[in-house]
Amino acid sequence: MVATPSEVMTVVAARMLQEGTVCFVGIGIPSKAANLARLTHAPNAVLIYESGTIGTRPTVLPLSIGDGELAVTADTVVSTSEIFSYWLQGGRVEVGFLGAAQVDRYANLNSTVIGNYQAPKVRLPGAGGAPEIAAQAKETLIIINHDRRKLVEKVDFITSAGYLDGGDSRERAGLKAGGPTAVITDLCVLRPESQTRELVVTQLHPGVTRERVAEATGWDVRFAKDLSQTQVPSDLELSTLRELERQTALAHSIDAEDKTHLNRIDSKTEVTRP
Amino acid sequence: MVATPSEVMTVVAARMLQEGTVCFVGIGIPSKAANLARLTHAPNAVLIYESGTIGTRPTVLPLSIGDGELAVTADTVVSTSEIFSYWLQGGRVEVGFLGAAQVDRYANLNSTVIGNYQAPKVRLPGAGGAPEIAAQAKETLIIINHDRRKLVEKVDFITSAGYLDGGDSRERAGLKAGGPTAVITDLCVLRPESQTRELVVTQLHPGVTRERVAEATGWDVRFAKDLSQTQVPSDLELSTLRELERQTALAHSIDAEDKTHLNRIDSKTEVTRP
Amino acid sequence: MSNLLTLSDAIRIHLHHGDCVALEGFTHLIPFAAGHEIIRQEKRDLTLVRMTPDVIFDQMIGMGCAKRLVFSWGGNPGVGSLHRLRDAVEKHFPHPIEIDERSHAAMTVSYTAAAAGLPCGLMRGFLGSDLAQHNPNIKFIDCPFTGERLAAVPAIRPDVAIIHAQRADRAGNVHLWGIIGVQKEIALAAKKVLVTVEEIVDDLEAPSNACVLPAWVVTAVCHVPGGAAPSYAHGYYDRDNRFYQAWDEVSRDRDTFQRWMRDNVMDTVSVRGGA
Amino acid sequence: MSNLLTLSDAIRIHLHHGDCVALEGFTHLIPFAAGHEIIRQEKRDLTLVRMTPDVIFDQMIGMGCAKRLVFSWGGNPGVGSLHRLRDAVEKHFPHPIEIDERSHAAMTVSYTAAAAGLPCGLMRGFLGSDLAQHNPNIKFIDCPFTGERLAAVPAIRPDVAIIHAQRADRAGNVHLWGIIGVQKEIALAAKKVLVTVEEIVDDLEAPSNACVLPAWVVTAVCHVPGGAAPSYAHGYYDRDNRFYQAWDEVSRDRDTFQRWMRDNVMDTVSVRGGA
Repeated sequence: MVATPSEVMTVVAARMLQEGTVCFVGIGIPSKAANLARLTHAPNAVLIYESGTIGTRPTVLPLSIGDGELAVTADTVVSTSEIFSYWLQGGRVEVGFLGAAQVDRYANLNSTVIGNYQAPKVRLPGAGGAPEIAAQAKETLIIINHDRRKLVEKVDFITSAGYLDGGDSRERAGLKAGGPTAVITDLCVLRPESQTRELVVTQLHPGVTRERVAEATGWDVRFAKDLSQTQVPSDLELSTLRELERQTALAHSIDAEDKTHLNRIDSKTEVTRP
Repeated sequence: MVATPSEVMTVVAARMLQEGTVCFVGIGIPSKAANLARLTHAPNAVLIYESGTIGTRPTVLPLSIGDGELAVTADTVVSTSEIFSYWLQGGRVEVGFLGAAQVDRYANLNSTVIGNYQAPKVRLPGAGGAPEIAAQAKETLIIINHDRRKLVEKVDFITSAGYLDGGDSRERAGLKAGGPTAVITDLCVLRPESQTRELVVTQLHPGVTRERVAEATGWDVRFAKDLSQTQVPSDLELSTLRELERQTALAHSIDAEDKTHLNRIDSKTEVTRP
Repeated sequence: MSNLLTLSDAIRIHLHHGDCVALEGFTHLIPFAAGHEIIRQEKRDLTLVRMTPDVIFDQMIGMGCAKRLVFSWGGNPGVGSLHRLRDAVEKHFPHPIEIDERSHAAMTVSYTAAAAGLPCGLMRGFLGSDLAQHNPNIKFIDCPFTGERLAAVPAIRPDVAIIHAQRADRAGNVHLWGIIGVQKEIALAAKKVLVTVEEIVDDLEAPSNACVLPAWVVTAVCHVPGGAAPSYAHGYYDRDNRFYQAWDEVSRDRDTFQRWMRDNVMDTVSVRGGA
Repeated sequence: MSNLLTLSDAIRIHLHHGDCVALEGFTHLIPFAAGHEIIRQEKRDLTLVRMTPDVIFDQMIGMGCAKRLVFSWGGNPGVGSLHRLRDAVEKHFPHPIEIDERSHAAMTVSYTAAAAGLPCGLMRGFLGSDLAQHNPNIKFIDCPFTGERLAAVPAIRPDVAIIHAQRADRAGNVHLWGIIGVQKEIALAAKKVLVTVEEIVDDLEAPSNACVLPAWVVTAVCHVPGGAAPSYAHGYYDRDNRFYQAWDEVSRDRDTFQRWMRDNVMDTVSVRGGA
């Protein structure tokens, strides 16, 4: 089996989740990676979703953060207030998985606006749970497609603090816990350098060159001295991932081309019992 | 039927609870009065106990604030944190029933110490929920046996604020809501005068003289101009109260003389399954 | 049941132009039918409050109900943008809207503070984030015991909160379960609470410590089966993920959106509740 | 079950002289057996934390375990005084103890703040009360939005929290129901959590949104049927009100108390947990 770049990214992210780890999971690739880890090397990883589900073991991936599948397979379901207070802020989360529209040289994340905040070029969905995940999880892993417009010198807006201006500026801002430990892209893995906290490429995915990474990065990216190669995804990893995606597509019967159901749905909304 | 002074006190307290009122209830006579109201003129009074039970309808009186009977008959049972935050502090409680060891001229309550706080003559149980009930219920009713050592010029310790030094001193201290509206004793009812906020006798129980009240009160108590007479407890009120007490005694099989069970109980504590 | 009303009566009587209204439900139990009724009754100048605006706020904003939006994540979950929300923010169509933007955690703290009768709540948050610079509703205080810098956010106390639940009993007590989100908090935070329910039952049969709202805190209960679709009601029906996907194209174009709203919301008969 | 221990092992391994230990349970599910094991193991200089000290703390204080008491209501519920507590405070017998006295609401705010990882919590409280003058752990701040004066209390983060619950499953997940008090809060507030349970079951069968503590937040589960008696365990046994009444006389006299403790606690065999 040959993995696509996106599959490699997911597999590499999954590998970073250790057995038994308590992980705060966002929807999309983070959720896919966390569940792949759970279905392969980390069966006892504890997955927490911000919708309030703790210890979820979904058999198919949720399309939304509050999917019923997450509730049914959870050890317990608490209020969203409690998730953010007792569980995330309470220091129970070891790893937070985050995506973003932009990540910069010092691993700051933007999911708010492209352009100026008051008159944005693109209005993005916004912060969600990210600022507190980035501040309170003991460690944050960032997953993002590698692209010059996404890996930028400086984010347009700091939604979630990484290492701010680098060095000890995160600590000086009063952020005690955590911080990003890796940015996983479809080309490589970047990690913050210990002193400067600047993201440097530490690992290249199979078939990816330094030149390609440099070209796709919005700053003059550096490469670690001990740059390593990503191990090719195993057959088990890939087949588990693909089966998970197949089951998910089946369960959600997702087909954006079929719009005939729109009327049906809305009439369901309006129907009342006599 | 002829009522005892204690029965009159309970009946008068019960009458003050209007139908549909949301009432925060303490154990003892407050609980007895609130349930008597519910079983007579106020079937839809909502009783809240600090143990977390909301809308309880006990068939027998609880001996403790966390009695199982309270949970079984409640509309819902929430955590004790939630009771104090969302329900009491959230402003949902219309009437708070309180007892105390001492109440003074300005309706301040002491349930902490007799004597000096650092070296008390008598160490009382302490505040419990009272300071916040007295501060946050829209209205507080105080029930206490009439005795010079209990109705005092000035309490040894203000556990729960009444009108502090009288006048507008409660408002000046930042206490926005409520305050005591009546002190119900086994002799009479006292209410705060509108300007001075000093407690004055407004209502005498059957057969009680002014002299007797004056003698049993620790300050030079005054009587309202329109002093009224307490209506004698009706047969329905009395029979309902006595039946409630009978059922309660039966259910709890309370008999302090029988101590043989002590060993039995403790061995139960220590027994383990093999 | 004393607090039973039809949905159209409940919205007409209890929600007014210019009100601050929260519609909550975290993906689960989103009160779509109530949102549609607000659109049909052409309520205007509303401050709309919701952690995750979702398609329902996209529709309300696109139809001109909103003056202001208080939120923390405004996307189409699992799909992408909310195009009507973006059009309002980026192009001021159908008119400009004000934005009061927080994080999820901050929204829950604001709801919780209001439910608890406090003027503000504390959290660890916003350190190093640009959000605090753009929002005067995020301030900082020092812990009086440790000196640690903590974020403070003001209570959110809407005029009206609207939620959808699985059940009410005939006395008007409400029970919801599954992903309960922040519904209890917003219900207790608001001055009035409207609840649409799937079903009215003789006995709630709610387990001990379930998420129950007693009748006396609920302003009105409306019997609206299907009232959360195309989101879902645990135990009743599933989320219509295909609707959410298809919404992306419907909402992208102003005319297509208007046509769809006319055919599917405006021209439909109001929901009639009844036990 | 990886976190299953006998009660005597759990106390020996996880509770140390000088620790701050909270035993919670609001009348219901009071961890009596664990308290007795602490007495038998002669743990000393403990800071004892509990909203309602009850008979269990009366016993622990009378047997000399306590250096300091953090509490909000120290009586024998429905009966009267806790005589051993009073003897310690009034007559310094068996030795003086320090008192850190709050109100119920303040205790819940301190637990909640700790569970939520905050150094302090806010409340409306203590205005006009003498408690604030005698307790440096009650301070006041001004709301940064409204200027209102609010009380602040510090988080209580015990070294060890001990609670009793109805059930655990074999994986060590814990479920309690009925009057749940502040058990979830104190469990999440503490550095270590010990839970004694009535029963160990294959499947918790906990309803959605029940009060459940996942195994990974619980330091140890001990199988101790009857571990809450003479308080009660909803669904298992009733409160022994007669014991509470009789305790008044047992505890009034120092020698009677000592004799009773020797016969009924000290000389009994330690509880052995085991699934």
